[in-house]
Amino acid sequence: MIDKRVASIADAVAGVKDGSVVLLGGFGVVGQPQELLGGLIEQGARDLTIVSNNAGFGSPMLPKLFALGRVAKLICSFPRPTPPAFEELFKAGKITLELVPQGTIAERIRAAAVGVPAFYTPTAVGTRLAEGKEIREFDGRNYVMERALHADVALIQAWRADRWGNLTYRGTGRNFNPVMAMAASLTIVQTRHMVELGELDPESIVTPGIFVNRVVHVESPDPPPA
Amino acid sequence: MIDKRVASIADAVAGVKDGSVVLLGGFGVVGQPQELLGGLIEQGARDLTIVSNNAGFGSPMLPKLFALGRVAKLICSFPRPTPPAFEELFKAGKITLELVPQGTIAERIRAAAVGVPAFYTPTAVGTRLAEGKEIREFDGRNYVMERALHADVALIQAWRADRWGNLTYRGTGRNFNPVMAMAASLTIVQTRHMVELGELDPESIVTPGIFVNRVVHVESPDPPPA
Amino acid sequence: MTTRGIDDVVKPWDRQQMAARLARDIPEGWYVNLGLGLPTLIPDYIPEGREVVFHSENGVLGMGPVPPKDHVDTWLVNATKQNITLVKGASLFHHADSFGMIRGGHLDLCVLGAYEVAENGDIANWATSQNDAVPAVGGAMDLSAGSKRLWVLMEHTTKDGLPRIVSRCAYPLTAACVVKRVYTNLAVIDVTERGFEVLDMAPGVTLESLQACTEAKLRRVG
Amino acid sequence: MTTRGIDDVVKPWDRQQMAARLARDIPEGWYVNLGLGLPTLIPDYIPEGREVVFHSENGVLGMGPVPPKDHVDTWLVNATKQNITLVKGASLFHHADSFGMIRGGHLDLCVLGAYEVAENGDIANWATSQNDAVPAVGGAMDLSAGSKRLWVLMEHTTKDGLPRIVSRCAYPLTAACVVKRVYTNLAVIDVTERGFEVLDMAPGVTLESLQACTEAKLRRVG
Repeated sequence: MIDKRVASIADAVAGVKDGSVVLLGGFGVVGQPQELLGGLIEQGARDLTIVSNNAGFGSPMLPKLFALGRVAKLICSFPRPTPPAFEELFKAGKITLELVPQGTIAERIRAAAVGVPAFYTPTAVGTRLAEGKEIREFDGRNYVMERALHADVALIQAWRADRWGNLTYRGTGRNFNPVMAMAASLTIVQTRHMVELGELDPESIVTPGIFVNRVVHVESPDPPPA
Repeated sequence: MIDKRVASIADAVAGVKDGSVVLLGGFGVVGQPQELLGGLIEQGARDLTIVSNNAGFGSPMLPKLFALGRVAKLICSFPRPTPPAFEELFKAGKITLELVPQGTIAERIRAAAVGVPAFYTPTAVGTRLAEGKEIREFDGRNYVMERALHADVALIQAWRADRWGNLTYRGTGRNFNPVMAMAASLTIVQTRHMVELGELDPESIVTPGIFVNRVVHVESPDPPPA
Repeated sequence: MTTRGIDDVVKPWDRQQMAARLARDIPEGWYVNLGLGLPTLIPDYIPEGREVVFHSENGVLGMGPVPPKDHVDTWLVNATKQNITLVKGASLFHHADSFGMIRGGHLDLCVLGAYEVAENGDIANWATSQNDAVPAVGGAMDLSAGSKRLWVLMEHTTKDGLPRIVSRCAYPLTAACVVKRVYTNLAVIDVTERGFEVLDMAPGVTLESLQACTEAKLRRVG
Repeated sequence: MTTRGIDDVVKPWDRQQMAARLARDIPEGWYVNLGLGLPTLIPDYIPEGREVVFHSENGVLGMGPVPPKDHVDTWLVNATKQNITLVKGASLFHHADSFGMIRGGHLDLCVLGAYEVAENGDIANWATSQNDAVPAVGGAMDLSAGSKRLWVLMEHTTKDGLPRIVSRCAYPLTAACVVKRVYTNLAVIDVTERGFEVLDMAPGVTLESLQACTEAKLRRVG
């Protein structure tokens, strides 16, 4: 029997190695898997590269991970408002920030997921975020070449999941989660609801279980009002 | 009021120009919009480039379009079994066949839809389908550069639609339809069921209406048993 | 009628009037993304019954108004991370699909704030220097490069009265040659191959007074 | 025991036995795509209770058996365009997502038929000459290039007895250096950096007799 369910947060994040590239789902705190982040803090892996749209403002857990000095690099589109924990490390030169346009992050992650090593995009052409990158003209317009962004681990917040790892999301909690879920060697999911195999409508599954390695059931609270 | 519904097949396919590149949904006949194809036959546009996974074997309409001499080129992955109408034109040199691996067709169409002019893929490297194309090495492996495949028109078979053009599909009738629906200047949909705005679950809409220009309600029959 | 100084009898549009002026020009059926700040006021001024579909880059088409405080679904936020509602016909999708929509030119309009707009359509709206403490770009570059048309909604000058409509941007660019129109508290200005063309001005504003607080050359049309 | 000629006492595996021999080696939990022809027999030989998830490139994970004739949903077909069923846990998706799965290396296994397999792992399975009347490739190149492992299931020789396991493919390639293992009616053969290594042989087949109908060099291991 295929059973990707694990009993605890500790089991879910077991084995994350030092130096891992970690994709962190969520847009702000909506869809950000707090309990898995808490598990990662406990678990102890260091020298991490975190890929997250934001730097953790309003997040109970991400600033803690920064404050503990566990993150070497953040790949991010919008690290504002900036949590003090990140800002201090950044100003002290103790953390690297790779600033990437939001759509380019999403597409680089998807590219990794679908076996595309590189693609061209019009985003950032003529700006300092394209400096040093290959520019190429197609049909009279310039484009930047961007590379696939592969990861070791993805931390995902789902709404419903079954034992095969099929997932659905809720509202804008979807955001980066389905894209990131496809792109990591080890995709770890916390789900608000665990359902029986066959309960999810095949037409409405957003992330097919093939992309998922571990699922843990966490009755996490709703995001706070914003 | 946004209302993309049109009253007839003729209205749906009105204005398709000679020389158009036409994306045709469907895998075999499942999800292939027969009535729109019939409308295109009536409508009269010539010198068409058809992008379709198959060459119309078992299809009531696609071979007719070939037989009428209306198609200059077929972009296709698997033109077998080959309908006689296509085979005769092909052997007589009266139609061009661009053979493209199935996943590469899908990804080239998606690239056009999402503003990516070109991407690299491992598919077809070292084969004759990569001959004459740019090969480039990333991290020790060779990849072919493929270009976005833009289109003037997409003909789509949906299961449910609303007046904004939001769509769902049925079973494997989904196939190329959602990808093609995103990539054409004029996306024309035939739907089995027309529903009120708000009836489709926002979480389960597969094609958001932004990609759709016209929707016609056709109570087409189910695909034949295969 | 004599020409007067801009501080004299001019009645600049206020923030609400700026949003309303722009909203007037959005036709039914457009798919529209609104940036942070001023642009978020626009939906309030779309006339009742005119269907305009608002996109939020975090995966929503058909964004509706802010919910009443006792009916908030906190799983629904917009790009500014405010709670939102969905209108009938709304759809939800993931970030790669959402930015595919943006980059692929499917949005009829994006309205962004800016620090500067140049006469060739360059926009600078994400960084005020080459060495911001913690820089942030979000989706601004994708939206600028990808939308069918980009309109900028901003104050005509800085708080210190320095021009923001310029011959060449001094701040780091968000995208080159993309702005089609600028709505300010003083005027509506098209970006054309011939340079800036003034379409409309707030009450009391003259071309001369407008030019006086604009670094780039302006022309009046129509 | 003496070495005998291959036509002598050999009992080649029949088509069902070939499929069963391969099915034995698919562990629980693998995601598997099966090509046209022989590979479609495999699901019948997955032991009861062993969960293997079958992928169909037209947008299905969790493909089940052919339905009884009076319970056919004609909107469900596999890559061969046969009507199928869905198992519990199945999911449906579009072609770009489906081939993303394939190209991105998410399938544990793809099993294809072939005309030829070469000792460097090259596979030729889509065209028998450089000028087929109407050539067709389908998803074979994507599946060959993208899957974590590619196994080939085919007759050991052509109907005329010509070898198909060769030092270098004569037919046009589907993909280079990708085949990991070949299952034939005579043997199970790994493709390794040291060349072809024979893992198993049908009853009565000897390495010598196998080599006699194989163009490439074989080694016995284990």
